[in-house]
Amino acid sequence: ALVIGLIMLFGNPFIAMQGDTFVIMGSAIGAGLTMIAGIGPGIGQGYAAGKAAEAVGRSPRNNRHITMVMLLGQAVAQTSGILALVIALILMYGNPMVSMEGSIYVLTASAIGAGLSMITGIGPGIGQGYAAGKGAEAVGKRPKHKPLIIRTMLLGQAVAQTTGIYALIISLVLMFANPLLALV
Amino acid sequence: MITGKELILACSAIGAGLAMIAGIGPGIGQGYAAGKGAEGVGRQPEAQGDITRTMLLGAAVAETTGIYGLIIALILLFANPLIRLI
Amino acid sequence: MITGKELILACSAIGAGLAMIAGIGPGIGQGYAAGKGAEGVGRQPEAQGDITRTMLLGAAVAETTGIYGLIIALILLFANPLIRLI
Amino acid sequence: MITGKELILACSAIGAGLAMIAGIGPGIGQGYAAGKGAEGVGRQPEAQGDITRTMLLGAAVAETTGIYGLIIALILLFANPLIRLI
Amino acid sequence: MITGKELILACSAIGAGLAMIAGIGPGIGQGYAAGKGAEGVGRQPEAQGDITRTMLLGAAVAETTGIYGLIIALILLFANPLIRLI
Amino acid sequence: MITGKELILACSAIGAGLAMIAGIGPGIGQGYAAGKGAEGVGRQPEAQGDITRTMLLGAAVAETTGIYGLIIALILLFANPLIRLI
Amino acid sequence: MITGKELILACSAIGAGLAMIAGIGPGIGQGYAAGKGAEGVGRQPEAQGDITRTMLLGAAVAETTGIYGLIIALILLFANPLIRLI
Amino acid sequence: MITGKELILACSAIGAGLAMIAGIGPGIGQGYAAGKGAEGVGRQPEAQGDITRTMLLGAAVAETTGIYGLIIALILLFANPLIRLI
Amino acid sequence: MITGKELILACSAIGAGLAMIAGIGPGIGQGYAAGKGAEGVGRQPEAQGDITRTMLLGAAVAETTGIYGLIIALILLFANPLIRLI
Amino acid sequence: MITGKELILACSAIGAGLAMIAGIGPGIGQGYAAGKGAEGVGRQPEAQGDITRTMLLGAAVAETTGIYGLIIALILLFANPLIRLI
Ligand code: NA
Ligand code: NA
Ligand code: NA
Ligand code: NA
Ligand code: NA
Ligand code: NA
Ligand code: NA
Ligand code: NA
Ligand code: NA
Ligand code: NA
Repeated sequence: ALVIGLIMLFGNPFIAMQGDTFVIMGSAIGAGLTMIAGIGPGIGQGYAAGKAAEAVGRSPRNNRHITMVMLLGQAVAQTSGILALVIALILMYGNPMVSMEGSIYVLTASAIGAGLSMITGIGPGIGQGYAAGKGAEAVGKRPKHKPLIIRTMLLGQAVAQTTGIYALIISLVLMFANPLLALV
Repeated sequence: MITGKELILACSAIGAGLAMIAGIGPGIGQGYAAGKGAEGVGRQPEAQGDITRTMLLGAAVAETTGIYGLIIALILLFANPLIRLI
Repeated sequence: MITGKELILACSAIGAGLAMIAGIGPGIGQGYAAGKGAEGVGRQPEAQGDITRTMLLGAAVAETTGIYGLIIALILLFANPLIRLI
Repeated sequence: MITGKELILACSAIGAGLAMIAGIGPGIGQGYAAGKGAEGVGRQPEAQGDITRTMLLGAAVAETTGIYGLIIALILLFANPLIRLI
Repeated sequence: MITGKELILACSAIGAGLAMIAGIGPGIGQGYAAGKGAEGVGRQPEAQGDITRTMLLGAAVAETTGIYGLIIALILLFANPLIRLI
Repeated sequence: MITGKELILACSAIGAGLAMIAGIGPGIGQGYAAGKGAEGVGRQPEAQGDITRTMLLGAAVAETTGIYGLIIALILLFANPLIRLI
Repeated sequence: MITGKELILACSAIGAGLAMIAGIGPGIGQGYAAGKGAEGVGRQPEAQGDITRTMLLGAAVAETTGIYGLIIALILLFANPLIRLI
Repeated sequence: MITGKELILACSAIGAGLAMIAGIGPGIGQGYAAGKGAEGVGRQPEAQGDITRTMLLGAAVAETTGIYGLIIALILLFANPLIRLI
Repeated sequence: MITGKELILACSAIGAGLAMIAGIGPGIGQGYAAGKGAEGVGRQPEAQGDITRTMLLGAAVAETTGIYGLIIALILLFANPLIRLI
Repeated sequence: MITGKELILACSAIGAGLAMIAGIGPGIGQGYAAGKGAEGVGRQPEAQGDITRTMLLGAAVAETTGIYGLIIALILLFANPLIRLI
């Protein structure tokens, strides 16, 4: 149905225009799609906030340590949201595809694909936020092990980041080094 | 005849709607924080100030991606940079 | 014949529907807060005021992205800026 | 031949369906509150009134985004402002 | 040839299907309440009446957005207001 | 040539598929209830009857939105009211 | 040239795929029940029979919406009622 | 020129992909069971046999809807009944 | 001009992408098992062997639907049975 | 005019984007493992080595479906087998 829609849209004789227009259309949808990644950091950082609030209630004297770990973990969890925002801004303000030579259809679909790919950011956002919450909780319970807890949290968060990076790479390839264009 | 500019604006309306879906995240996350905050205040009423402050600070951080989505939607609607590219 | 303006308005209807999906988040999150609030009130009835206040404060924060989605939908439906750009 | 007005109305049907998806949120959240309420009542039967009241208050707050979705759907179906803009 | 009326009806079928997706929410939420209810009854068999009542009251509240979705779907299928606007 | 009636029937097939997605909810929710029921029966074997009854009662409530989705799908497939409106 | 019948059959293939997505629910829910069952059996090996029975009873209930989805998909593929309506 | 048969086959490819999405469910659910199994074995190593058996029995039940999705996908790809209906 | 074969191949590319989405499930589930495994090993280091074995056994079971999705995608890309049916 | 080859390549770009969405799973799951690891290390610092090793082993297993998605996307982009079939 999606493909039929694309054909009807792009192949419609009543719509006559130059090629760039299609690419820009795809970019508008792609920019919207990337932002969906924001679900992840939102859930994850909220979890961290809840766990930190709980931990502060249990050991108010560790307030500073807990808050510091929460913010550090949340900052890591933010990355996929920031990456999504950057891709959206590139699609809108620094679109490399508009002036590119090549099939407008491939370029248009690549703009949408670049947006779809970034949705992956939901995962690292939720997962890293969970780690941030557990880190804040653990530091509240045993502040003297703070360095160890933070190291484990950051190590685990780094592992959780990878699929988000994969998605970013695919998105950047689609926008800046599209191998499909050479195949037409 | 539909012009290209009009087609871009039509897709911008869909893109703006998609961007708002990001709001699911902060909604869930901040609600979790609210629940944990309420639980904590019930258990340690004397720490209410600290709990609420931590909850709100964490929730503020959790809001950002929802704001990003809103900004992208507003740009698509009110300051659409794409139609300048035609 | 479909004009470009009409296509923009048609896509605005879809964009408005998509924007409302953000409401999933506050619904889940505030429900979680409600559950934790009810649990807390059962355990510490004497802290009911503090618990309810914290729950409602946190729920208000969790509502915002749902409101953002509503605002974008209302703009698309009632004050569509896109059709002024044609 | 399909007119622009008819296209807008067709997309409004889809937009109305999309807007209802927001209802996932309150459904999950309020069900969580129901579960926590039932748990609490089992543990502290003497606090049943307080628990139920807090549960219902929180559930009412959690309902709002579902209502927003319903309102946008009803507007699209019964008071469509878009077709007045053609 | 496809007329506009037929396009609206076709999109109404899709809109009705989309509206039903809201049912995910009450399904998850009420199932959670069922689990908590069963757990509570096992722990405090003497409070079975109170637990079941609270569970069912909360589940009734959680059902609403699923009903909203059903109503919008039924309107689209049996009392479609859009085709009267052509 | 595709007629409007045929387009409505084609979209009804998609709408029926979409409506079934509601089944995710009861599946998750009732599975949660099943897990809590099994846990409870292990802990309080003497309350097995009460636990199972509450679990099944709650699961029956959680089934409804899945049934709504099934009914809408069956209507779209076997008693399609839309094609009578052409 | 594509006939209407062929379009209906094509959309039925997509509808059948969509209907299967309901299977996410029982998969998650029954897996939860499996985990709780394994946990319970580890804690109360003497109640293994009761735990397994309750787990399987609950899992059977949780399967239904997945079966509904399967049935709708099979109807769309093997006993398509829509093409008889053309 | 695209024939109807080719359109059905094209949509069958998409339908097969959609049907596989059901696999999200068993993946999450069985992973939960795996986690609970590992936890239980750590706590009661002497009950390892019973725990593993219950985990695998429950996981087998949770697999079914993933298999349903696979079967529908394989039917669409290798024994497509729709093209016989043209 | 687009031929039917080309349309099938284009839709196969989308179908292959959709089938991979199943991988969300094993990713979440196995990660849960990893977390429970790490927790268990910290608590009962002497049971590390049993815990790891149970975790990996359960994770292998949870992998299957992700593999199904991969297989369907590979079939669509490298051994497409649909284009032989034209 | 769009050529068939262009359509295949265009849909491959979308398919590559869809395949990456699988990465949501490992991201959530490994993050859960990271959290449990941090928790465990805080509780039993002396078991740090064992906890971290188990966490990383489990996380490696959880990564696979994300890698599958990446491989399919890379094949669609850099070694597209579909265009050789035209
Ligand atoms: Na990773
Ligand atoms: Na944030
Ligand atoms: Na908010
Ligand atoms: Na609300
Ligand atoms: Na409700
Ligand atoms: Na229900
Ligand atoms: Na069921
Ligand atoms: Na099953
Ligand atoms: Na499996
Ligand atoms: Na894996």
